[in-house]
Order: sequence, then C-alpha cells, then structure tokens
Amino acid sequence: MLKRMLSCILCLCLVFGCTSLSAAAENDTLNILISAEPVTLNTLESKSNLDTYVFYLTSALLYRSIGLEVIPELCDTMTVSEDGTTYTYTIKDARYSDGTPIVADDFVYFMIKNYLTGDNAWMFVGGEDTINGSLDTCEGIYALDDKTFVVTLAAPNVTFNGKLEIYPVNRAFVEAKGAAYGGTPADLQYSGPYILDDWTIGTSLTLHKNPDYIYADTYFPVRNVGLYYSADISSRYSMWQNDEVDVMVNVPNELVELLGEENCNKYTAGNVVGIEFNTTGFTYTEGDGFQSRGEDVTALLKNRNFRMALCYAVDREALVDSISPSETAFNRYVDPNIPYGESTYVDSFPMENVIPLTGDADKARECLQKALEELGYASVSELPKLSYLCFETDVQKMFAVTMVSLWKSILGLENIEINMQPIQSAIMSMVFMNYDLYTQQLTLNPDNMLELLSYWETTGGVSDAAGFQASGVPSFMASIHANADYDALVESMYANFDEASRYADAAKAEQMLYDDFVFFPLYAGGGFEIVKPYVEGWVNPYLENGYGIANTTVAAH
Amino acid sequence: MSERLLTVKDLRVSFMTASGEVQAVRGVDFTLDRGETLAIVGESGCGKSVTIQTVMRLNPEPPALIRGGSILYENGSVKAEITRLSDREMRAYRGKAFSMIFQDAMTSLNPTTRVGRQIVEGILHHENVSRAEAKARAIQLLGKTGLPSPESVYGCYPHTLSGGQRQRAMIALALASNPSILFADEPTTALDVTIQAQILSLMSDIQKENHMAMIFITHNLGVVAKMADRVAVMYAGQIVESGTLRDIFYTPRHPYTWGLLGSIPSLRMDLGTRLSSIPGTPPDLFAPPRGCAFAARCPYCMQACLSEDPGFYQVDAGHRARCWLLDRRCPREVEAPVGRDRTVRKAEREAE
Amino acid sequence: MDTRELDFTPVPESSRDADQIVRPSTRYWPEVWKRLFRNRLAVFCLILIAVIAVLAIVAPILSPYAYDEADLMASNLAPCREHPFGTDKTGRDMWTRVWVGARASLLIGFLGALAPFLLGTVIGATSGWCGGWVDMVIMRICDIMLCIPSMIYLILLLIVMGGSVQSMVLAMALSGWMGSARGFRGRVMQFKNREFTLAARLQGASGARIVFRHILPNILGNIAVGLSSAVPGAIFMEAGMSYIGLGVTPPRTSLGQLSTEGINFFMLPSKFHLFLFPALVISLMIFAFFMFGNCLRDALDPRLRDEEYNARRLRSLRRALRRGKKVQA
Amino acid sequence: MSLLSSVSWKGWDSMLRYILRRFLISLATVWMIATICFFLIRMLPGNPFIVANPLDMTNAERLMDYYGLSDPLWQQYVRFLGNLVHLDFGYSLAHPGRSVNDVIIQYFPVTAQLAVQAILFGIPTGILLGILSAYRRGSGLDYGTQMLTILTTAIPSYVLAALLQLLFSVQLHWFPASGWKNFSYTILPTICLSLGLIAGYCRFMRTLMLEVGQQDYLRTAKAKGLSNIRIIVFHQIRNAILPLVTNLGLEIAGLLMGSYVIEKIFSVPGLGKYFVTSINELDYTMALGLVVFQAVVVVAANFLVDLLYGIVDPRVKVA
Repeated sequence: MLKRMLSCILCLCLVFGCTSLSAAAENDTLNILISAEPVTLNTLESKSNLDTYVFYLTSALLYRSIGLEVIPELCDTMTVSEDGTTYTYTIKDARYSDGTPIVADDFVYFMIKNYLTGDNAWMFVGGEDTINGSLDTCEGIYALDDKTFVVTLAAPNVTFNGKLEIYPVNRAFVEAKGAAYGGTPADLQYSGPYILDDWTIGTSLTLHKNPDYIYADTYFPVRNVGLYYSADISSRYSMWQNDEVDVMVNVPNELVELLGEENCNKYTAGNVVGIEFNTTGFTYTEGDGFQSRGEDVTALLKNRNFRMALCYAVDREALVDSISPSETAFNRYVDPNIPYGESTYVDSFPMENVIPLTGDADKARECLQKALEELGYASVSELPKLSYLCFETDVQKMFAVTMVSLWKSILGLENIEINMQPIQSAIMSMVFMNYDLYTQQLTLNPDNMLELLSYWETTGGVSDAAGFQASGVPSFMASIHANADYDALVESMYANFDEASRYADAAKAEQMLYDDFVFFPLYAGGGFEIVKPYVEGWVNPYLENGYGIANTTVAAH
Repeated sequence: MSERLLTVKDLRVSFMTASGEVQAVRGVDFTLDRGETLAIVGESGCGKSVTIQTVMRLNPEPPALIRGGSILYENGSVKAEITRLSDREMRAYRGKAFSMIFQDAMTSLNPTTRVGRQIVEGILHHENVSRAEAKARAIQLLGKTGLPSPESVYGCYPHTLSGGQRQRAMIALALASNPSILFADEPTTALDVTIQAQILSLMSDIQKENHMAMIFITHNLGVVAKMADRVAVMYAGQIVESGTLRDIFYTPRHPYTWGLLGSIPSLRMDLGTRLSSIPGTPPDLFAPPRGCAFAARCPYCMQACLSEDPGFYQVDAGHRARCWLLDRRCPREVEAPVGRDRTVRKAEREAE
Repeated sequence: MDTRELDFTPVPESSRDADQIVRPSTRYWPEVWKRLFRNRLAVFCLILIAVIAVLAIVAPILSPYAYDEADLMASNLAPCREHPFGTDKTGRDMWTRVWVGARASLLIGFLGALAPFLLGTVIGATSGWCGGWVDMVIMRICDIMLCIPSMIYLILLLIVMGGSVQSMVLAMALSGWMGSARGFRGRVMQFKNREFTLAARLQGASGARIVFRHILPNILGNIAVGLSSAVPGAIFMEAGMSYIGLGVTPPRTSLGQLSTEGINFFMLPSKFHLFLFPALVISLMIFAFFMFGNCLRDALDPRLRDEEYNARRLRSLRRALRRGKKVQA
Repeated sequence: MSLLSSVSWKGWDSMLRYILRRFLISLATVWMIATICFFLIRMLPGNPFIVANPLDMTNAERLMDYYGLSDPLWQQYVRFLGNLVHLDFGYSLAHPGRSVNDVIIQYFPVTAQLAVQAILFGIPTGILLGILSAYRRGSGLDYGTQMLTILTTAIPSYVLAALLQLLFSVQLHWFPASGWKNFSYTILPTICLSLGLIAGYCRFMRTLMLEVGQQDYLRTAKAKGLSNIRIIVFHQIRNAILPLVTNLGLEIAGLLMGSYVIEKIFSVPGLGKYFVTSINELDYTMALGLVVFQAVVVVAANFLVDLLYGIVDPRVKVA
C-alpha cells in the first residue's frame, strides 16, 4: 500500500513536472506586484480606487494626467454651451476587442449606471428622478446619435469639468450577461490597451495587449502584463528577491528599510488622513432616530482648545516617520497634489497660525488647561469618557494606540478609549455618528478640492440632534461642522469659473476650517514603489488612473 | 530405549528493567524424551512460562537476557545449542522443532487475519508447498482438531469463533508443520471445565498420534494428573522437586510440594479436614534470598535454610528435591503430611 | 558430599515473617512522581515553565515602563541596559511587552486547553452515562459541530466580544470540546459495566458521583498527558489568529501577535530583536510543555521507556555475553 | 479482502439499508449546518456594501434592498434554502459578477490538489518514519523523528513558510516564492502543509506500533518461526494502521477545507482563504456557499471513511 502511494506521488511529480517545463518563459512581459486586488471587473459597480488596474482594460472618454492636462482618449471634440450647462461630446471610431463598435450610448449608459450617485445627482437635469426611480435613462444625459452625446447640468458647475473618467459600457452586452457581468474575463468587453487572459482570484491577473485599442501602435509597448497579489509581507520580499516581479507598488513599511529606502521612490497618493471629532453631539440608531451622546461629551468635543491640545501633544513628523514612513506628515485639509500655476496649491496658499508638525508639549498642556477652565473641570481625571473609533488595519491600529498613549503620557488624559472595528462595521458606526473621535480618511480627485471642501458644508443648515430629528436628513449627511460663512463661500465657488479667484476662495475656506479646527490632519497618504533597473519609463498607475505604463518598456535582463 | 529430544542445564534468565535485574529463572535443568509429557507446576510468576519461552527464545531480548546455562536440542541428525543461536537461525526451529499453544487464544490469534490464513502462513514458511496444498493441509488440521465445518472456520475471523473453537484453531495452528516438541502454556485455563476436558483429551490424542514430546505448564494439579508422565515443581525460578507423576503425587519430598498437594481437595479426604494453604508470598526476584527460596514460608524452616541454598538430593532414580530435610546430617525426621502413602497408612491405622 | 558445618536447629514461625522479603507494595501516583522527577528532561521543562511563568507575572510589575507606553524619541532601539529586549517602532519597551505577551499566551494556553476539555468531559460523561437518545442527540450535535469550520465562531465571538483572552478561550472551548467529549464518552462507556462501577452502583452512588469519583481517576493519567500536549496547540491557535488579525486587540498583546509583527524583520539585523525574543520565548514555552507531556506519558507508562532506555546498553551486553565474557548487570 | 466475503457484512441488503440510512443522516447534518451558519453569519455586524468611502451610503442602502437583505430574516432563510435545493449559491455581494458556484468549481480543485499532494507526501512518510522509529527505538533515527516533531510543533507555520521561501526562493532560486501557475508553485506550500502531517502521523504510528507490539498474537507469529520483517509487515503494521483510518477522515476533511495561513502566505487560490476573506468582507452569499460546500465535503469524507473502516477492520460491525 505504501508502494502504491509512493508510485502515485511519482506519477504526480512527472505529470506536473512536464507541465511546468512546457510553461515557457515569455519575454517582453511586465510583472507588477500589487498590494490589493481589484474588487471587481464590473465597470458599472467599480467604485473603489483598488480597481485602478481595471483601467488597463477599458479606455476613457478623456482623462487627466498628473499635470492635470486633459488628454482625450476616445473623445474627438467637446463643446460647452454659452451658459455652461450643456456639454456635447463627439467620439472617435473605436471597437471593443470582440469587434463591437463603441457608440455614444455606451458612455451615456455608464454615466447613468455608475457615475450618477446619490450625492451628485443634483448636478444633472433629471438626475434625482433617475436615482429615486432607479431608471436607466436620464433626462439630462442622452445620445444624439452613434457618435454624439449630450450632458445637461442643472446649473453651471466647475466640478463637473473634473469628472471625466467616463468609460464605454455596452448596454446590450451588460443586459445579456446579467448578474454575471464582469465576473470572469469572458464576461467583459475590452476597449482598453489590454485584454484579461486569466484572473486567479487572490493570486494573479494576466493581461495581453489589445490589438484593437485605439492607440495600440503608439502607446503601451509592453506586450504582456502580469499583476501579482500577495497578502503576506515576507512573501512579497521573497518574490521581489526571486525576480518574480519587476515592479512592486505600495512597498510595505516593513520592507522599505530591508530593500533600502534609497532604492524605493516615494509618492503621495492624494488622500488626507486625520482625526475627526463628533461635534454634532448625537448618535443615530435605525430604530429610535437621533439620541444625544451626553452634554458633557459634546461640550468637551465642541471645545476648540481641547481639540488643539490633542493636536499639539503629538509630534506628527516623528509619529508618521516611525509608524509608516510611506506616508508624509501633513498639516492641511486638501490633496497635496493639486497643481496651481507652476507649483501646487498647497505651496502657493500657506495657512496662518498653524500647529507645527513637530507638536509642542507645553502649548498642549496650556491649551488643555484653558479647555478645563472654560468647561469648569478641576482636573483631567474628571473628564468624561471618549471613544476613539478606528479601523482594524495594522497602520491605523498603530496610530490610534500610539496617540492615545502619547496623550496619556503628555497630557495625562486617561479618558480616551480605543474602539477598534473591522472596516465595514467601523464605517457603519461612523455613519451613525457612534463615535467621539474617528480616524477619517478623505479620498478625493486631485483636480477638485471642492469635493473635499463640500464635505464640511452644513447640510440643511442644521447641526444639532433636534434639528436633524426635525428635518428628515439621513444621519450620514449630518455635518460635524456648522459655519454659515463657510457654507456661503463654498456654494459661491461652484459657479466661479475663474480659477485664480476660486483657488483664493478655497484658501479662505480652508483657513476657516483651520481656525475652527474641525479636523486634526495627520498625514497625506502615500507609498513607496520599487522598480527593477531594466524597467524604463514607469509611472505609478495610481496617479495616472492606470495609464502609468503607457510608455513603459522592459529591457532584456 | 527412549530418545532424548531436549536437555536443559542450569538455565539462568534475567529481565533487565530500569529498576534493576529480575532473575526470573535461576538454574533450571530438565530433560525431555520423545513421546513423553513433562508438566511444570508452580504458582504464577514462578518462572514456568519464562523457562519454556526461553527454550523457544520467544521472550524479547532485551529486556530478557540468558545469563547462562545450555539448552540442547537433538533430533536424529539435528543437534543445536539453542542459547547460542542467533534469531535468524532460531527461526528454522520455531514452529518446526518446537511450537506452542498459548493460554488465551483470543489475544493470541491475529484479530484482523482469517484463521486459515494464519495457519497457512506457518506451513508456507517452513516447507515449500503450493498455497493450495497448504490450504488443504490447514483445513485437514482444523478437521483433526474436531471443529465441525473446517472449511467455514478456515475463512472465519477469530472474534467470530467461540472460546473452545478458538483454542482448537490455536492447536491446529501449533501443529501446522508437525513439531517434535509441543509446549502448552496453560492451554485450558481460559476455558470452562467441560471444554477443558475435551481440549485436554484432544491434545493427548494428538500427542500419541504424532508421537510428540510435550511440555505442559499449569497450576492445576488435576490437569497434571490427567496429562503428565513426569512433573517438575517450580518455585521462585528454580525447580524444587522433579520426578515421575507417581513420585510427586505419592511420595512428595519437598515442603512446597506438600503445600501444593495439601491445597487441593481429594475424595478420600474425610469431612471436616480443612484445605491447607501456604502462608506468605513468594520472594522478590529482584533480590532472591541467599538460602532456600522457600525457607521464609516453610513450616520446617531451619537455620541452614536461611543461610545456605540446598542442592538437589537424589531421592531415587529420576526423583530429586531441593531441601535440607533430605540431608543425611539433618536430625529431624519429618513425615510428609500429604501424599498417597500417608493417606493409605492413615486408613490402615483406622482399620485396626 | 559437602562437609560444611550446618546448623539444623529449627526456626520457629514466630521469629520470621513469611512476607518479610517481599518488596513494599508501591502506590500508583507516588511511583509516577518518582519516575517523573527522576527524569532530568521533565525537571528541566518544569523549571523552564516555572521561570517563564514567574517572569510573565513579575517582570511587567518591576519594569519601569508600561507595556503600552510609547516614546517616539526612543523607537527601534537595539537591546541595551535600560531596554534588555530593545524597543519597537513606537519606542515601547520590548522586555515589558514580551512578558505581558507571555502572560496572555500562558493564560490562553492553560485555559484554552482546559476549557474545551472540561466542557467536553461534562458533555461526554452525560452522553456516555445516559446513553440512549441523549447519547444519540449529543453525538449528532458533535458531528455537526465538527463539520462547521471553527473560523466562524472564532471570528464572530472575536468581533462581538472584542479580541481578549476571555473571548479567545470561549471561542476555543466552543470549537474544541467535541474531541474530548467523544474520547471521554468512549471511556465512560468502557468503564460503565466494569465491576467496580457496578459495585459503586450497588452501594447506591449516583451516576455523576461514580463518573467523577471512580472513572475519572482511572484515566487521570491520559488526561494529564492530553492536557499538557493541548497547551501548545492553544498557544498556536492564538498565534494563528493574531496572524489573521483576530488575536487579542492592541494595545494588549500576546506572544503570537509580537512574533507575527516581528516575522517581517527577521531579515533585518537592525530590528532582528523584534522577532528574536518573542519567537524565542514562545518556542521555549511550546517546547517545555510538549516535552513535559512526553515525559509525563513515559512516567505513566514506564514499559516503553524502559525498553528504549535499556535497548542500547542491553544490545552491547548481549554481544559481550556471546563472546563468553562474564558480565555484571 | 472483498466486501461480500467479509463476515461482518450481513449481505448486501443490510449494507444498502445502512448506506441509505447514513445518507439521510448526512443530508440532515448538512441542512443543520447550513441553517446554523446562515444565522451565525447574519449575526456579523456591518453592511457588506460599504466601501471605504462613507459618501456611498445611498448606494449601499440601494443595494441592500436590491439583494433583498432588508427583508425579514426568515424570508431570506426560506429563499436561501430554496436556492440550496437547486444547488445555486448565487452571486458574491462584495465582488459584483462573481458567482459562488464558479469560485467553488474553479478553486476547489486547487485546494484539493494541495491537500492530496500533502496527504500523499506527508502521511506515508509520517507512517514510514513512525514504523522505523518504533522498530529502531532509542536509535538516532528515533531521536531524529522526535526532534522533527518538536520543531514542527514549536515553530509557527508562518515562520516556517518564511524560512522555506528565503531558503528555496531567495537563496537557491529553486521554486517560486508565491503564486499558482504550475507544479513548481505547489512545492513549497505542499512541504509546509505536510511537515505537520509527517510529524503528527510519525508520533501516532510510533505509539500505535508500540502498543500493538505488546500484543500476544505477535508472539504467536514469532512462535510460528516467521521472519521479523514478515511479522512487522503482516501482523504489526496491519493492526496498527487501522486506528489511523478513522483519523484519516477528519484529517482529509480538514485539509480539504484549506489552510488559511498557508494559502495566504503562498497566495494559493484556495477555498480556505476565500472563506476567511468573505467573512471579513461580510460577503454573506460567498461565505455561506463555501461553508455549505465544505460541510458536504466533510460529511462525505466521514461517510466514506466509515464504510472503508467497516471493510478493512472485520471487528467493526456495520449497521
């Protein structure tokens, strides 16, 4: 019986051995080690920026490069009407890899299905009806003919300019596939530079060049792309050392030192992470609506000095540097990458009376003392308990734990408890305002700070429990910042097409936020990437919406 | 002229354990002729089984260790000093020269192999015959042991047989390649009385038929009386008395033998006489006593018994005993409290 | 015919005790302990466990640093005088953290081994003793539980109760009782109709009493062995959970968590201590419990060990004997 | 030994009846498991459709309704059972377009292949070592295997895996560190999985061999004059292996559930990993589908092993 088993093993070895031999090494292949897999290939459902790599598979109407210049891809012409409400696009001749021609309706379908969401429907004529009735047509978005389509805005809107990553999706194809659309490589139409051969979930995606891609001859010289995914840090290291991949994006902090920081290049991804304070003073529960979180807690959180004390106490530079060197300590409320003239907005419009990134222990104690006096507490021990909500991800855990310990050792605050939850449930608690402090991550379009600034607008002009109870605003629209001037300023910016003055207003608005200190900015998200020397012209795909390898070549090695 | 098959001289066997050396057998000697039956009697743990298992070299070595003595097996041309044989050489003798019937057939038969197969295995190993022949032989053997339908038993698993059937199968297995000496280690203890009788008679029949020699281990003197030609009484790893059945039963000379005999009821015993028992427990073989091993329990103990080990005393031809009482210098005249002669004399006295 | 001077005066019964030469009959457990403590390895393991336990209890109390006290100025220090095990990336003292972690791991190890066993014993005993439909039902449940991946309860409990020692232990108890229940049921069944049980029954002892006063002692040995070998399993389970990210939640820590964090640094000389010390302690712990389990088994059933112990010596002895030398055992 | 001639089977009909009964029980078991898991998984807090951006709340609620997750639980349960009867596990919630059935069909073979390789390599090796170390007690080999056992027990598998990768991928460049393409990718995970098996079965077999070694029937065999090898192979091993068979069922089942840690480290596309991920993502349909499927596998494995045991061990009465 042993003999039989052994012989079985031998056979297996032989069989698989042969297959492994037959798998010959292809040249002209770019292997990328990615840190997170696409959630789905379903272009209509795809929401998170993890799906960056889906952009390899589909081409856009237009898109913006890092420099934010508009690069037309399928778009031939774009005309804007005098009043700035009607956009008319004509598109080039192009086909999907299966031969189906790309028509204007494909873009319309995408806009209605994917682009139109609850929080931007108001921008378009008939947008609200489409969402509420979950229709698949929209009054303001329609195709004139196969080559032309029109988008009508409710009001002139500067932000729409930015939202140009619109992808063609064939209505008929989607309806034919039904729920299976985007499930397997066969359930997708490819208009982009690459076609997906195989997706082994949790392991790898293999792509090959799409000959029908409109710029197939000029761009994307690499013939095959392999995307490898590994959740284990030491495995990633081994893969890199074993030359299984040519590029590693999002090098884990643990490996940066191991691979040598000088060999990695650092980039900022354009999301701002910081601590948000629940100053609304209420919690929302499905059943019995809005409830107060307690007078003393609210009072404490509403107190600016207390909030600033927390910020002063932390040496953000040292903190970020020791916990996650791939991020950059940051002191602003907007994306660091927004360009302005030659330099960036952030550099052109500095904030006044900022709290230094290195923190200041004495100032911190001073602020706390003030806060205590204002609130009439004799000592810190009397302060009410606060719960600090954070995601159960390694980095966030680390930040939360460390800051709480710093507050303890520097300010003597014992009253802040960490409430760690897996992402989904954490966001639920956040949405229902079930927290006092929360590590908020604000992701945004690099070319549109309004999206971020509008986050701080007061919804329906109310910001307290009673007010919300009255106006049936859903809890997650509840604003934690109430400032009429700020609201007015932001509103005005939507119609302001003059970039210079708009940016100046933005700076004013941001200064207001800063003075109210609603948000305690920690760092600007970023990462390291490491590229083998024989890979030429690599640009991080995250920054280029997946077009990073447009000019990348792999030399013989 | 009877033919000598086995000569055991001054056999010494010890068991090595972490807590020390156990001298299980301390200088045993006996002989065995073709066709005769030797019974070895004694309390449990007195070294009976160890002795015969040593003759077959069955007890695992280590921990068992033959510390001395010789076991000479001679059968016509074949002549072998068993103690000097390597395990490999020994194999030729096991099953062929000697084979053994074990006490508990239930545990002694492989539960996951068919009875027949276990018998055939033995046959095939010793003589080169075809499977078919071997099978035929096995079935025939099973038949010989008086099993009702040998063919069906052949295909049975041990656990499906009754105790008696199992023991019969065991016997068949032992006889597989007709051995010249058959050891029987309390073959009937596990069975109930009626079956016992059948099995015993079966064994003696077979013995006569194959003209085998047999060594029969038991603590049941009734069985001894039924089966044995000669008897050896063992105590604490030594033979204390040996002789013919008559010698031991009619004129026992060793106090221990008296004790044994006294402890069995007999029909002639007049009512009211209590069965005697031997007080105390056998000595510890980690450290055997210097003098006579039985001294501590012996009702006739003398100073000498405690200090010196008595040698064998030849009572008469073929009847020997280890006891100082038999020494010419010993002043005391002790009359055997048991044994045929005594009872006869008692009867005569009452007749007067 | 020997001519030695011999004294044939009889010795009266009274002057000698028939049993005098018999070895004093020994009781079971004292024997076991004797054997156990005669075994150097066992003693070593015991000492090791004791030392780790003591350090786990005492070290954090004596240490000047709190296990969760971050000091950004003293991050990533190599082992030095004030930080014997160095510090981690936020400057927390590893010495304190390792021993606090050892505390958690030991607790989880002990309780995580004990809890499923106790639960299992009770259930198994009931099932085995009552028999009939009770038995049937319990065994079915057992089968079903065995088929459900324990990951579900683990994750559920750890999310609902939060990753703490209690929830880990509870989770282990819920997902691990089946094995011991089955085993114990078998034992009870087996002992149920033995003479001594019947005797106890005739004296009118209750089922539970019989099971726990008469049957349990009979299998105490195996239980001890089983437990001591279950401890490493429990400790590992916790380590595995931490690897998945479900272990005890920070700032609380465990050796599993520390070594999981450390594993990424073990290529990096400058941070090797982050991996070395937790991994070392956890491995020592596991080794100690594991070996102690083995020794205990040997102590309970010396036969096998005797053979192993003597096998070598005896082979040579026999060889010598063959060569006809006189050998002293 | 054929099934019929074995005495323990009272003919075919009783056996068929037995099989039928066991089959029904198995079905019941699967149903129970499915039910329990359904409610267990629904007890997990959170909303599967929330992605990291809180502004997507409307979308999330829309989807909750769309997938009927806002209905009362019993309605959902009934629907779930209905689909279960048609063996349709539906589509993943977290990954639009991904069908649970596809995932199972596509990736169960991967888990199975890994398990089979580990079993074929690990268990025989373990048994062999166990036999040898029992046969040569106290020899170097014996201590060697003991050491192996201790090592595999005292080193967490993720540490072991990392060491293997560093040795075979980084240093020697023999096998790829992680991924799943051809046989060479399966080697490291297989080794990692089977080391545990080897150690476990080595110990197990050793003790069994020693226990059987004490049995009388070996003495009988010896008395027949058989050679040691024959005794060991035909009498000792044969009786020692039986208890292993029962153990095998759960072992195989466990392996077929996939090992999360190994699959994560070597990024093997196995069901174990998907299961954990899907629970973390609150992907109800995916998690449920996988649980039910695995339950079926386990139940089936146990069922088969029971039958097998009835065949190989004559003492066990079936039915």
